[in-house]
Amino acid sequence: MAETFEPKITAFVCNWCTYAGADLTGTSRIKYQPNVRVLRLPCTGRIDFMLLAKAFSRGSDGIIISGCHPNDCHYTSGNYHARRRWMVYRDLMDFMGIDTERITFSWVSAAEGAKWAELVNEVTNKLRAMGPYVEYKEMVAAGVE
Amino acid sequence: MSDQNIYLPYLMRIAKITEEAPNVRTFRLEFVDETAAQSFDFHTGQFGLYSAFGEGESTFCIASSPTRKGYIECTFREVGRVTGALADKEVGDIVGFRGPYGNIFPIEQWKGKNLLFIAGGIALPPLRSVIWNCLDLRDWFKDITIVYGARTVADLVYKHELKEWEQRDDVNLVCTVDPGGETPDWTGKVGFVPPVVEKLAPSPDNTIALVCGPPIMIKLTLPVLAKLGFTPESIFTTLENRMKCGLGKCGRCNTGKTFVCKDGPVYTLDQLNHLPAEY
Amino acid sequence: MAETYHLPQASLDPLFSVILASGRRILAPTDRDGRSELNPVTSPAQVAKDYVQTALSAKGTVFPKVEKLLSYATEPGKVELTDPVPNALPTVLFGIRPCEAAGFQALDAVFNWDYRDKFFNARLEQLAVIGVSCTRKDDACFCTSVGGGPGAVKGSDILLTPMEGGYLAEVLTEKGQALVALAPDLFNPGNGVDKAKLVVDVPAAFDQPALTAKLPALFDAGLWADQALRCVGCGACAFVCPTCVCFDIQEEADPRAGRRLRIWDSCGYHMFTLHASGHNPRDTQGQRWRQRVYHKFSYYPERYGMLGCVGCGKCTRACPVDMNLREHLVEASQAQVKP
Amino acid sequence: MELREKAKQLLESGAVKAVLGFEAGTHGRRRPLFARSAEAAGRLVWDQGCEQNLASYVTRKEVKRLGRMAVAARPATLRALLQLMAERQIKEEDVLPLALDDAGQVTELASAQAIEERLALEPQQIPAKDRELMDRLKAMSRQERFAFWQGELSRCIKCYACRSSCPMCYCGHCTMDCNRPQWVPVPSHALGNQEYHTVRAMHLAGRCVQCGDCGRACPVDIPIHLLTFTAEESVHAQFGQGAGASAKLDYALSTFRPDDKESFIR
Repeated sequence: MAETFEPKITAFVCNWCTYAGADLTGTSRIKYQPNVRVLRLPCTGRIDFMLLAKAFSRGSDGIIISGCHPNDCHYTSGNYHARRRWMVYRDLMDFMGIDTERITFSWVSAAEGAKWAELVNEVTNKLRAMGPYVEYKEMVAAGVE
Repeated sequence: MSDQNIYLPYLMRIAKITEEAPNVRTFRLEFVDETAAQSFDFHTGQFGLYSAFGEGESTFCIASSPTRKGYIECTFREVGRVTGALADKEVGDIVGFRGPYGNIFPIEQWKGKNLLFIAGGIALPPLRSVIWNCLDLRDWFKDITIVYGARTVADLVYKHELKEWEQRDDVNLVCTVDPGGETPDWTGKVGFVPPVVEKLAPSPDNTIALVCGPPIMIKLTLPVLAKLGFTPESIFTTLENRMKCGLGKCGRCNTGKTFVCKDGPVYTLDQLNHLPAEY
Repeated sequence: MAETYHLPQASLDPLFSVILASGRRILAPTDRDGRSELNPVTSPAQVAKDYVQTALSAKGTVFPKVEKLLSYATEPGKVELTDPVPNALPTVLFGIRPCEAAGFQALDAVFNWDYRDKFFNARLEQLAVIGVSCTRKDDACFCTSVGGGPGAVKGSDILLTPMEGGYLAEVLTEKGQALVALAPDLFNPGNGVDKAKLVVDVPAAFDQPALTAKLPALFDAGLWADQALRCVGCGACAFVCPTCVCFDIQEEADPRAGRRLRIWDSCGYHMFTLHASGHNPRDTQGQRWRQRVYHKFSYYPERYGMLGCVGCGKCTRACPVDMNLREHLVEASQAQVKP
Repeated sequence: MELREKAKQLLESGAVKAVLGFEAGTHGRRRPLFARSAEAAGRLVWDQGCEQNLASYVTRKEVKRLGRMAVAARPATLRALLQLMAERQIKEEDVLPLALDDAGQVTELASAQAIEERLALEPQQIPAKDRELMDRLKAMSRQERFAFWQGELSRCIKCYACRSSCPMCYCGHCTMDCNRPQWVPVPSHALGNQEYHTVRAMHLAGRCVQCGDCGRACPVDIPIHLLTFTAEESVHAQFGQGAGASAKLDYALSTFRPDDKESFIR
């Protein structure tokens, strides 16, 4: 039997909406694919772009970033600030040739347990089709004599 | 002939951890490898690079005396990446050690002399190695005087040993804390180290002075010793410039034509007077 | 041991072929997008035609910018160390300039005084240098002021000096002889040419022994801080320098495994000497610039009996603010020592 | 008035302690000159070769010690000075920018407002050569772009000439120097270089005055300025503000508008 590739996905989620939403997915007994490792942070505003770089360099094939919908931030405006940062970050990453298709941004509220499951499934299927992020892994190993 | 990898550390097991002062710990380290333990030897004044695997290496003196076999000790304050990681270690954990490196205190040449130790704060550890070395060879020397100061009573390191030295009648220990650093039950002196030394007025005759402390303490103590009549050749100190290799190669500790890691860390004041003040 | 031959231009192609066939790689200056840099080549046609110097020095062949010193695996209560074998490829460096070739001896002095550095030695052992004398120079060059010259042989195993129809080839070491032995027929008997007439003239800019003698007295002179005012404190000069050897050791690890890497470092950085206490022995850029000059021109001679500078001028060319080493040394040479 | 004459006047009157401009250097290059006497002011030159953004010096401690300083300024230098004022790194009265026109005539710009007005006359443009390369890169496939940057960055030796030359890289303790934790690898291996240049470009987004000095400083000619240019253009295109436009500019990434438009968040 040929081994199918299973992507490793790191999800950075905010404590107040998406983490609670993902919790609801579980308590609602909605099943979704097990490829995602969830890291909880206080707010999307805290998700520094360096965390994403670290996730890729430690072997993630894809990344999910998710937090409260606009206007719903527990800290009023953390997600608005985050949104600006991601708008610039994506442009820069694209210019540097980083595969932004592997980075998914979304708003998942504490009530959207089903959306979380749907999001993870969709991202997992997409990354499974894309295959491992070989370029990045090769880069991580390069340049040491 | 193939060369050895000079950057490979010994593996050491932490045998004992002593909390000395806020954020200051002493590790007792034993060699994991028995043959290394047998062949290892050092002299007082030498130092090593201690590694916390995962974070890197940091330079401290060997704070124990070479007369105490089977282990080495180091005392460090938690200030950065490596010392922070070391501080998280527990008894039984493995750390790395490279050394011994550097020159030594020439205690054999001091036979028959009086010794005056002057230390401030976290700078007692390098002198502690010499002190125990000399106390274990007590009949080599005449009077032994130790002046030790810290900012506060809590910041004094080796509190148990200070007590031991205080109780010995062959050691004259003078402890002092900076004004405001005393506790209600403090029986030692209150005041900065330089004036305490000045008041104590140790005789320079046939005496070797060993000074180690923060730069400001050294800077203010040296004139006091000069006034008391100590010659630059009779005053010793130990430097600790930033180092990465300890082997005279990485270039960080370069001060004038010397490498602190090779030509130091022990210098006489006379030698320092001929070096640029880049330490 | 020098033996002199004539190497016809047409012999270069077969010489490259036999060197490659012997399992050695050839690194030579290439000209890509107007940048002169060392790259692996397979034929003389790929070698840059018209260069004074490459931007980076060849020191990376023996002292790479990132090099593994050790690795380890950890689990609770246990550490397993691995001593890496340096990946030292048999290499011929073709076409570097005599100044740069001389630089290897300055590196050797540091890496092998007292403790011997196995990583450096393994790489140096595998390296043979075919230098090419200079027929061009620029404003940054000052090899003749520091004991070298456009046709100096020190550090090369074979030195080629361009001449009519090919090269004057001086075979200087056993490594050089081993290369000749790969294809002795390519080398014709020498014909007594005057090398001095073939190379460019680089007049001496200052009296180095006099400068070295004077530096201790100039230590507290204001000129170092004045010169360094425009220095931005980057490490470009040190990193392109063929003799700058200062390094850092960095650790990279995850919870289960890690490695220690040796990387280039520079005395020009503020962090280079910064103590954990916050005290910095060389706190200003002037002090750090002075350290760079003194290390090369005062401490090196005292310690190793040689200069830590070969006069290649790479630092000057690399400097974003034109800190011209030669000019600054001339200024120091002319400075009055205060009694 | 011409630069030398103006500098002499300012120094002799005591209005400034130093005039920061350019002098002739090696190989026809121009290099910074800190003219502290009327005599030294005689060495000042001004021409197309005077490209460096001298604003990078005004935050350096050794330079600050010289006292109030006049700075010979190109438009990018003026933008950098305004941005430094906006970021509260210098005060209006710390420096006296001397704007020079093509004919070498000096205008003193004694206030932030004067700088802003002068800049309004100078349209900000990315040099044609850089624009051409940026367009060429954008036309490539993503994989080609990745290969391009990996090839370029493989030459990086992390000498930090880019950081040291940048007028906006004034941080006393740069992220790159922080090691608890060590986020960015220090070695200049492929990952270390990739992350360093990502961090630098991101930290300059909304702050880069597009002088291009980082790229000019690079000893191995990596067009590193295109990264900060791109981040800056992204800010400008999406949030409508450019670094160095005013001494009262809010940092684009520490503010927001509820209606910021994006198309990628689900």
